[in-house]
Amino acid sequence: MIKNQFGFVLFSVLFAAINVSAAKPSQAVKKQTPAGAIPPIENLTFADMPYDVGGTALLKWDVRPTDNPDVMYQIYVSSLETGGWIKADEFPADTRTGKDIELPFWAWNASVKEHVVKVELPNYFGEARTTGPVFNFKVVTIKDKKSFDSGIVSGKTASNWFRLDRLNNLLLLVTIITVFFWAVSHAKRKGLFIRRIAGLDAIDEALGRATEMGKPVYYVPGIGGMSGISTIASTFILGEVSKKVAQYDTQIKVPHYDPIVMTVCKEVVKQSFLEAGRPDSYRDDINQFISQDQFSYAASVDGMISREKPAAIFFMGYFMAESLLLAEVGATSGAIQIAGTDQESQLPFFFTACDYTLIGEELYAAGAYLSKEPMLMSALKVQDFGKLVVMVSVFFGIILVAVGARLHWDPFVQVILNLFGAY
Amino acid sequence: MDLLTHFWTWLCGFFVITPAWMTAGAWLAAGLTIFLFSFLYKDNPFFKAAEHLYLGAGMGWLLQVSFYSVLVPKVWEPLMKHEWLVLVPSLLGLSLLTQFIPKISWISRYGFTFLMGYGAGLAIPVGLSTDFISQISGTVQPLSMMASMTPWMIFNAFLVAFGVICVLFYFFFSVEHKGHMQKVSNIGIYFLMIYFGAAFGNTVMARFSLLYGRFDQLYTFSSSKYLYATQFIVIGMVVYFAIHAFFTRGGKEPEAAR
Amino acid sequence: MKLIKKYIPLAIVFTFGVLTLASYYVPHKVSVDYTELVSQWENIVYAFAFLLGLISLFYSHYNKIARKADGWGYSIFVFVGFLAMVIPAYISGGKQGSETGITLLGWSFRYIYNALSSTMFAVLAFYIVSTAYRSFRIKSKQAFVLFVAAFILILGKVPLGQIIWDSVLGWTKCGVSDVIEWIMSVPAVAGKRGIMIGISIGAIVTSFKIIFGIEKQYLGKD
Amino acid sequence: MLKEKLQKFFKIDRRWIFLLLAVMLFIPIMKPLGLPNKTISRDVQHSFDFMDKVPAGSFVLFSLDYDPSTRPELHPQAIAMIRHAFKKNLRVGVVTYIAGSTGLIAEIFEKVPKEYSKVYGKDYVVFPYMANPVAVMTQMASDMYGIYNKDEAGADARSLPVMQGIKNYKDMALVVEITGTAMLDYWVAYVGDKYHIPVIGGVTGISQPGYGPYLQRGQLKGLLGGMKGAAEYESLVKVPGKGTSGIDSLNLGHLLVLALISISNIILLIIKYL
Repeated sequence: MIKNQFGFVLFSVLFAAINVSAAKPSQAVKKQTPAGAIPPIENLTFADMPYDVGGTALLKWDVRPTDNPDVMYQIYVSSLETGGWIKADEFPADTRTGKDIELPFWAWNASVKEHVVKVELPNYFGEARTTGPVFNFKVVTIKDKKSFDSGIVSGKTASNWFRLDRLNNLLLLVTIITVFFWAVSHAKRKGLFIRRIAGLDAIDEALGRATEMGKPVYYVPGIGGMSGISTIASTFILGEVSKKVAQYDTQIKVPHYDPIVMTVCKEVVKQSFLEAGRPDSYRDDINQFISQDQFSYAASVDGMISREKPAAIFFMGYFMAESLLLAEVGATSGAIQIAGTDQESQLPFFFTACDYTLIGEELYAAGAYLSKEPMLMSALKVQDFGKLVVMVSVFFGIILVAVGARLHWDPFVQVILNLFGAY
Repeated sequence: MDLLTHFWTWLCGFFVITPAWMTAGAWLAAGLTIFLFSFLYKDNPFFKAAEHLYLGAGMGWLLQVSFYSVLVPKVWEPLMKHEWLVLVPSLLGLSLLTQFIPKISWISRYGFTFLMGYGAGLAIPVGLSTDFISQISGTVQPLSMMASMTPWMIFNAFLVAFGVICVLFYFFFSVEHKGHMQKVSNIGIYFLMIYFGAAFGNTVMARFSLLYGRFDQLYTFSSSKYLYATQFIVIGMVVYFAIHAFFTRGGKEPEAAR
Repeated sequence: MKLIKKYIPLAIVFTFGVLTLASYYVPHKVSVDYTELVSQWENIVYAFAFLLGLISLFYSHYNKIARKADGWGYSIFVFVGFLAMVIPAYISGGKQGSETGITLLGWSFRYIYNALSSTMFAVLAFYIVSTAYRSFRIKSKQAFVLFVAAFILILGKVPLGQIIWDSVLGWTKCGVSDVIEWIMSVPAVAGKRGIMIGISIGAIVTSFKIIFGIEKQYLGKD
Repeated sequence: MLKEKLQKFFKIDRRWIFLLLAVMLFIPIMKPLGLPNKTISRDVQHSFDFMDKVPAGSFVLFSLDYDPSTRPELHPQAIAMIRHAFKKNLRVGVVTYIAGSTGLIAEIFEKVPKEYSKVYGKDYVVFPYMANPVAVMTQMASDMYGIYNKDEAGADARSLPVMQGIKNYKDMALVVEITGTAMLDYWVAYVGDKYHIPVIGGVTGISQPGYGPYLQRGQLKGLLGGMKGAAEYESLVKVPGKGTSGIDSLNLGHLLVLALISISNIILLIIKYL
């Protein structure tokens, strides 16, 4: 783990170094020109836009001392050997330098000493024929209604194989994978601590009450598909809840939105009843399919809740606007309600309408907390590691950026911002 | 055969939407709207009917959507053009249906695993970039404008960063939240409370607008043009509840509202 | 048998997971084409998955009718509602509007499906009020913070609330819109961001578990 | 004694709350109250001023692209702006790129033209629904009859008096786009910026903040946001309508919520400390 962090730091330092060396002023020779005249465009070059699918060309040329807002640049492109010029762009001469290309420092030299213009060829020649053939480009300078042509440059664009600008993302990914495998391979039966999660302690209370009152328990897994993380977490919790339900000999009902989730949950509940030693109490209609339409699902489950008046309701998984539709009816029918979702927009409603709410990540942790399964516990440790990384980087990031900005170390601030940039 | 085509044209002609259809629609829509609203008073047969109708209509609508916007243009038409590659997802999709036959239900794993693999592969980089890296940079970035910021803005930027750290600490599961730890995670809870309260308050207006829209629709249907649909149905419901209450007066009232 | 029942499915997860993951870092045309193709496939597979739900629904309600279970009469409405959408869809060829106006499908969408779904959505307005009445009671310091944030947001969103604010707190020279703006962009953002970051890490870790076949509960047993 | 009574009130049957809310929201629908509307926001005022300055007899193109789901917010905006156009004796043309809005457009023109004794074909025209908005927008830049050779009723569009002298964007004074979709972005990017025709937008309250940059750079001459925008425009045109009643409803609804949560807290205090 330490090794990895060290590696990351090493990388950042390395990149910073590259940047510093790249940021040195380039040795462009400036020629003196008489006042009023426009010096010719120098060092006009063609380049392929790096790290893209192809079809975008980059034109670069040196910034001239005469570049002010009165002077306009026009970019022309042609697919023919001679003539056939199409105007692709027009802009004031004091804009569009290397700094305006949004790429991080390790992938791009953001120089203000040259103009850099992107030309998106598919806009003029259609998608199909823009990667491969050679295109011609020229830059026209316009001042006081007079125009000056540059020389013609040509080149072809290419489809690239790696998004170097997403390197920070990839490095983070590799770090997390490494930590993940380390944690998984060191998963142990005991010794991993996990803090108390308030909502989960209430499960026993809720189930006990249901048993006393002889009323059913509802478990609503939400409207997520099986590949949703909250739904996966929900099936784990369902496993633990139904185990306890089987032990207490209470009834449980699970209304479903997604048929695939239903088939998975059937297995989960069956298995739990088996583990609790009560396979005889398992019935196939514990899991019911309701509807795959959001609000008709909500209407139907509302109807069921208000008719059967369950003693306890669990809302665990992915919820959208139906969260309050369900939770308020549940509250009115007098059930103890325990909710958990990772949809931050719905949390306020569960929080106000339910007795206990698992907020965001607590839902993921709940499966581990209840089952004490070593694999789940170690995954939880990886998540804690991730949060630690965020806390540390926010803490140091904000201090360094503040200090840097205060002291006007612009390149330094840029380096830090680039490190946390999403491209 | 001739008779059949004749019948079909007649039938289609019947289904051209005329003002009479609109009036019928108004009665239907007003009825269904009021039946669903009646649940707010209490459960009743009309609500149950509307609820079940909705189940069917919702699934019917989705079937129509998946048929005309996926299966026809993306499976049927390519097959007609002999593009056999679409057979792969079709077979994966069909494999899901083996769920109903326990003996061969394992075949459905092929479809499941495809969905799961694709979903997981998609979730990782997107999660990393939008919810992870971008959120860090969103917290750090405001301060890069330090030179042009007022003290108040600087304070805000630090407050956000402080809040994020505290909230993240609240979600930290590996340490017991005791002593100073408890304090930090408590501050995190306060930030969460502000977010919850603000998000709740922010939604109220949108929900009211929706309800206003429904009421406005009902009001439109109450005009003479629609033969007073709303009034008749509302009065009908009130009469039903009155009669129902009268006949069940002796019995126990099941509704336990609070 | 174990190969085709277990290992090949796990290989499918791994393959598609890794390829899709890699396509994020590879800008090449090959990767773009792959993403397009597979997302289209996913669409198609989901369309079939929908049939799974449809059959389940029909099966359970057909059963109710056949067994004459409690309230079986209502189950008939499920089929009525279904046909009320599907037959017009067939007649109109899946189109809601034509040049002359709405089609039969447009009609049943507007007067049945839309009436039902927007009403169900609108019911939320009632529930949001009753929830507010029940839950915004200041029983602790945390509840107080929740209350204040909600109160200001509800007050400041409408003109009348803004007038009230100005007449009571106008002397502070601080408009309610400014306060709302501050709440939404400073403390609320911190709260939301904290939740989001936590969730994203959880999602990433779970996705790894799926791709590497550690998490395979969805396969069912054996 | 008082405490017990208050306790009872605390656990009031929530159906009373529902009834109260329903009444509060329904009253303004039947009769707009015209509760004080604080200020006219800058963007609405700009929209009004711009439309107000268009010389009489000019042609204004309305693109109404919203369906019943966003009707409560956008329909009043459309009605208020069309009223204003009629009041100023402008010629009105209506296009749409959303199938669901045809019925809503018909609803507007059943009622509004009569108030200003405007005649179909002479003062306004409604064109049929078209799919593929961007292609149509581009075509209309050169010759709009290439697409809209017939009006909605199937009559030859070129021969209608209202279309005299109108061939493309150059002949129009203003485009008004009212939508709950991204269509406004299209109008700004593909028409407003490219052919230098002013664009005014009407959008839902939720998407309103996103248009700040367009307004700042003058790519949008004005913007109406949500029910509030409609109410403000109505008060400028001086014809209270659904926007006014809508904002009345929202005002009352919000005050009800505030009153309820305040009351429940006051009761809580009394029970605790008395």
